[in-house]
Amino acid sequence: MASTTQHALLSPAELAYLHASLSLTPPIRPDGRSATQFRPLAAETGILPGTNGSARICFADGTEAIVGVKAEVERTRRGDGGREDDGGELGGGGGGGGGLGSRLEGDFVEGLEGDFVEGLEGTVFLGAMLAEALLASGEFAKKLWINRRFHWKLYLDILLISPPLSYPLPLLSLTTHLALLATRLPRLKSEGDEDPFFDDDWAAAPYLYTRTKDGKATSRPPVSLLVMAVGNNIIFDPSKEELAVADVALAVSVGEETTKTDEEVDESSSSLGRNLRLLSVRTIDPPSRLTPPGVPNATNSAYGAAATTQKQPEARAAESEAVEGVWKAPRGGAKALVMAALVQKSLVRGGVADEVLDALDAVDLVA
Amino acid sequence: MPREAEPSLNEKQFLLQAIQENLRLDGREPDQYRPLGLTFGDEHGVADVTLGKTRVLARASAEVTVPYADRPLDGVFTIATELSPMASPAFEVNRPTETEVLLSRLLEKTVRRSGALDTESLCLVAGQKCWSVRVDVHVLSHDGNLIDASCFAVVAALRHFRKPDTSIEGGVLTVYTPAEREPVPLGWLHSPFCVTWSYFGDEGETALLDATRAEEQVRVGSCTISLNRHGEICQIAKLGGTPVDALMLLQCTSIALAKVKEISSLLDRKLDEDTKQRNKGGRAAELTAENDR
Amino acid sequence: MPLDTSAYGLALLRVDGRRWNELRRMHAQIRTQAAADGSSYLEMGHTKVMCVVTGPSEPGPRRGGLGGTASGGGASSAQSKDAEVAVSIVVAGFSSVDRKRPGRGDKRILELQSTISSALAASLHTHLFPHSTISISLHVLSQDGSLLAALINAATLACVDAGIPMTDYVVACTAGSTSTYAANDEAADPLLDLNHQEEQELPGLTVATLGQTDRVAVLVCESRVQVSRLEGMLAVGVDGCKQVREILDRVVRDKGHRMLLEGTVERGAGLDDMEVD
Amino acid sequence: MAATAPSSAAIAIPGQLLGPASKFQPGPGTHIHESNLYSSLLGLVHVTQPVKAPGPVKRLNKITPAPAPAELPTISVSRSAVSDKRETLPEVGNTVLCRVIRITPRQAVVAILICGETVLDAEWQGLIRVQDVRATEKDRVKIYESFRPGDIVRAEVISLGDQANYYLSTSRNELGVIMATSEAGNTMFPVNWKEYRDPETGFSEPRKVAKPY
Amino acid sequence: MTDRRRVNGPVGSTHPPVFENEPEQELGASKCLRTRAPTVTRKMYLKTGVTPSASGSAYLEIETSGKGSVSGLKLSCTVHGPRSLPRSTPFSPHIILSTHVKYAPFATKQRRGYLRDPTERDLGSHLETALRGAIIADRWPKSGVDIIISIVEGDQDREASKSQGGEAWDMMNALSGCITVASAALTDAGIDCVDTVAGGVAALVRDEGDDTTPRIVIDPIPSEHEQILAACCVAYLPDRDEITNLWFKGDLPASDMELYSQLVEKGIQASRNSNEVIVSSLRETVG
Repeated sequence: MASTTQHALLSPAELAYLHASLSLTPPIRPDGRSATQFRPLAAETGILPGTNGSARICFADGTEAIVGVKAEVERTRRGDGGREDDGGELGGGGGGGGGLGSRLEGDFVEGLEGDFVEGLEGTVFLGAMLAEALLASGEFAKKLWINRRFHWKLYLDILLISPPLSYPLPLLSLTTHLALLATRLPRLKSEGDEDPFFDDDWAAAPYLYTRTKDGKATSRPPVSLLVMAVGNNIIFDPSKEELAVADVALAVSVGEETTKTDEEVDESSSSLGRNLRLLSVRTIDPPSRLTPPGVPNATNSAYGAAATTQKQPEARAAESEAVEGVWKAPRGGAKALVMAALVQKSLVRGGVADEVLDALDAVDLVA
Repeated sequence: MPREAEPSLNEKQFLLQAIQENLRLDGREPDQYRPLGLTFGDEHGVADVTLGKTRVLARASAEVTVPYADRPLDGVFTIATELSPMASPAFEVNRPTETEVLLSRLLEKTVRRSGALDTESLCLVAGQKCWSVRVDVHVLSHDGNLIDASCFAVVAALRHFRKPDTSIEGGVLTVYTPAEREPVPLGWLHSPFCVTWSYFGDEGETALLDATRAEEQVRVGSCTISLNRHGEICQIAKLGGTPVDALMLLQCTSIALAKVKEISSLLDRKLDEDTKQRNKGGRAAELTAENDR
Repeated sequence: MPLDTSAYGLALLRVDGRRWNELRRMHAQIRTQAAADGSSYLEMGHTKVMCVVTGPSEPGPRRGGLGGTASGGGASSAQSKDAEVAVSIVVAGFSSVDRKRPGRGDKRILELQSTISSALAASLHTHLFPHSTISISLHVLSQDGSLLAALINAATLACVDAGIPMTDYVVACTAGSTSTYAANDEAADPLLDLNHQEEQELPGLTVATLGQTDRVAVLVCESRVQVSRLEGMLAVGVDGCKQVREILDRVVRDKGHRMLLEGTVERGAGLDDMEVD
Repeated sequence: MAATAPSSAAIAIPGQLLGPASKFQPGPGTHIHESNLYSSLLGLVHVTQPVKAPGPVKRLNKITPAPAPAELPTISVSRSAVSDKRETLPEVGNTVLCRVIRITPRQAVVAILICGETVLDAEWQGLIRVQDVRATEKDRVKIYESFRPGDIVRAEVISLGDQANYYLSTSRNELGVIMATSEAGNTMFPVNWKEYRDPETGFSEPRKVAKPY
Repeated sequence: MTDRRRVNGPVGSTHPPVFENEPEQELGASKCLRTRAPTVTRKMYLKTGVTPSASGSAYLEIETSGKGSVSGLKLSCTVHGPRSLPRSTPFSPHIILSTHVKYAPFATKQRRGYLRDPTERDLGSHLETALRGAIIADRWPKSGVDIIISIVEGDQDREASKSQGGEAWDMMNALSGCITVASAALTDAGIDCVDTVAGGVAALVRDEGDDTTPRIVIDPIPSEHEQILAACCVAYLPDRDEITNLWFKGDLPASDMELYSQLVEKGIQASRNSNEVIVSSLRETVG
């Protein structure tokens, strides 16, 4: 599991302190951010001319990822039951609606504790999460359609360059987003269902996500946000330490409503904020469940409490009620209302999702 | 993971001191090989090479398969190396050690990529049928310089090997048994051999040929040069280690060329002897058979 | 696609318009990543690699899978009196023209890892860090020939950035010869810094030297070539390494100078300073 | 669902409310959530009344902790009715029976076979370090004079130990080797606190002998 | 990576047979429409203790709906442990949960390989999240428990073509079943849980025909509906009223959060239904 591979090494006392300070209103985060603030990031696109699209994002805490997109033409399998008019397939998942050819390089062995299989499990989870959001609306697959016999097959290779200092989902999602925005496919010159051939002129290649004349994207790929709840607070983009005391953590994928015409873009984005769509929600197993519990003074023999000798073989470490200020790993899940609040908060107009998309808009798109 | 036993500090010191004084434990000259022995098996394509206490067995075999889709006109040629715990406790089955990876890469580069075997001659029906030649290298005993011994064994095995004769008539491929038609040798272009230098001293100023296991454990670097007797370099691999002066490397190369010529003629001689022996045996057997009748 | 060597004979210009002894554009950066102990980014022409160094640190749990680390040093690190140099190389699927599915346990990659580990271990002062590991993680973003050379240079830069003491830079470049092994013409010119196309068509080798010296740490030749051609190629390669060292040194000094100006480090304090003066 | 005072033989399933934490003490198979006791296992509910005033009926040979401030009945859920399979883990304070697997000068490695009354399904590994073999003259203890591979040892768990081993101790009279085989292969009998004797050959071998009950 | 330990079938993909529709089914009837009320789940059968050699086990079968060509879900789950961890694992104060979900090679229309594919791994990690919230991990220090689920038969309409990406939605049903069956098996193994967790699925569907307003149904079968707009799978602890795993997928406008809340609410309802089955099945075993 992704979360178990990156324990934050914190003592029960540190966990209790962190939990308490994050539960305050307003929460006090270790890095001084506000609850809804993202980490500052540096981003660039089009760094690799050898790819169809590429992007690199570097968060201020030093985590860094590079995404490269490669497209290949593939023959559409016929007789698959009416796939012809359904358009392109993303990646080569066998059969159904198109699996994703997205591969996550879970390199950085030193960051992924435990054996390799564990690391793999985590990357599968992350990869599936990113793919799910992309494919949620059928729009994306349609973009890859060439003609009735051929479609584009898109490979997204995600390279996590830095050790995973924090849960890598937001980083990977944002980088993927930018890389896809910068992706261009060669212009089709052939017509109809003949074998496709393409324009050699790269400058003429249209973007996968179409743009207006002034270079603004009219539609955009989704982004996945990481949200967590501590006490009564909802905190965005938690760091690894913050995640270690989370009561519940969700990955929320948000897409933007496709805007139809150029005029509409300006109007809607300026006045009303974006028309967001909820594409997927996944629960992230909070690593807090695997943290070591603290021992209250009352039962700590080092502080004068008599150690209880237990004769019964089955008497487990005595069940005790929560003591204020003593860390106890959370059990059970989260209330449905809390979950709903997390999703609601990520989607609210002019909220975090808007801010993130605005910030990404500001990135100069070069391909 | 089992480890190879390290030489003790005293042993190390002794060995290095001796090398510095231009002495080797077995009394060889710096550029002298240990006695190189080669015997062929009863079957064609089995070569058993001994180099001092190092012993390597290589066996070539061939079968008909489908060629790779991207190379329809070429046959398949693979070299499989296996370092079993028999050779050294540091080797484990199914887990390639660094030594094994480097050895198999070197053999690959020396024999396969240099085009020693004419893979096009292995093609039977373009895109459909071809010979797959495979050499299995088994290290039976490891006392240093595996690379040179293995390479020699591979080349010897391949040159000794005979594959069944075939013919194509009207699109029908026939593979003849040895009784029907005499098996034929492989299409062979040139014979590359590896020569491995080991370097000693802080600046790698002492170079020795054919290091024993003990010498290998205390060396600071090595360089394997693959050449054929026509003076063509097939591959050079000095994969890290203490830097060595460029001029010295050039010197090493020219000595290596001389060594390769020696090894090459040794192989030719051995092959000749073997052929004669077989012919004699073959004739004699036929004669006795006739006499019986 | 046979390379048009006749064109070279006429104008003495190579396919990409360079002279025989010209390096491609080389661009490098150090300290590219805040989170790492040392990091670098290096471009040699269109070959682009990134390197992140972690350590020297306590050795992590051994990974079960093969090919993760290559133990370093000509001398075996079993006694762990020296730091282990663990190198891992990730070749991005999008790095070459046709997308390749990156396979783990590829022997070529394992060989590269082992080579880089062993080359650096000889230059780094690993005896200062017993029982520890220096992990070097290399990412290949784009390939256009001279991959091993680029990887070695990037790893050296990142180690400098990480402040690991070393004897000198380990610098590498490739050298080739203008005609194939079959043509036995003595007039063949040596070439410096091969790109992908030249690497495919012409004999060539990768040389890594220790700084400005003539001492060769790595010499890898993977193509058939006349033995007489070796000397010329080696000479050009060693000379190229000297040029590369100049470039890398410039990068380090510039960065150090900038850090001094920005006040990130104080003059006379810290390892970076030594390289600045 | 459940009443505040569940009848003794009621079936509990995980998550079932058993009663308020103010009225009961949590026993095995229960957990506390928001000041209430809930079951955490499938099984039968047992309510054990506290032992009334464990006064000076018998002389205490050991300092025991003061009982919980207000003696409450203990509520527990036992799985014995559901299946015979009972997974238990060795715990600090448990007496266990184990077999010595191998010895080194510093420690004896044992496999824990029985924990309390339960035969364990899974194999847990324990370690008796040289300083935990006996209570006195710890520095004179030699492992090979205390244990041999194959011996059956009664020991007490003193720590959950490291990743692989539980730490065990035999530093009480009633702990130590309870069954031993001689070098000749015969079962031996204890003769004193540090010797076992082979009935056939008559040779004695040194052991850390457990005092028979 | 090829599997070298087994004798594999011929290389290359095999295609499942696609039969032509029978003439009378050609129109309309080829789609089997949902006959259950939107709030009714399919019947299920659950039994614990089916594998004697395991510490705990359970078997779950979900009724096939209507037509014979739609196979129901059949799952079997075994729990092994708590048992000691391999020596290389670092000290853990908790029980270490590992979940494996594997489709039998013949479980789905497309034959599955022996090695776990990404879908199965993904299911495994969802399941792990769902169960990790339910168990009391600190009761079993230094130990591990393996939960192995094999999906003996997947929930798939043999006749439906690969239209509408049914497989992606099938995963939700499979996950819900996995959670339910694993919960029962865990309880059977005697591993402390805060509650019996159970899975439930609800979907926002658009049906064929005149009625075009989407409606929410629980326990959906993808082939019974024209289009699934969104679906969510919930792992729910009924006594604590808490969710341990929530997986939502689809396309909903952000302005309509009400719809999302309803969907989750219905998912919880479905999960309550499954939970009742667990509870009654468990009670039977004690009696």
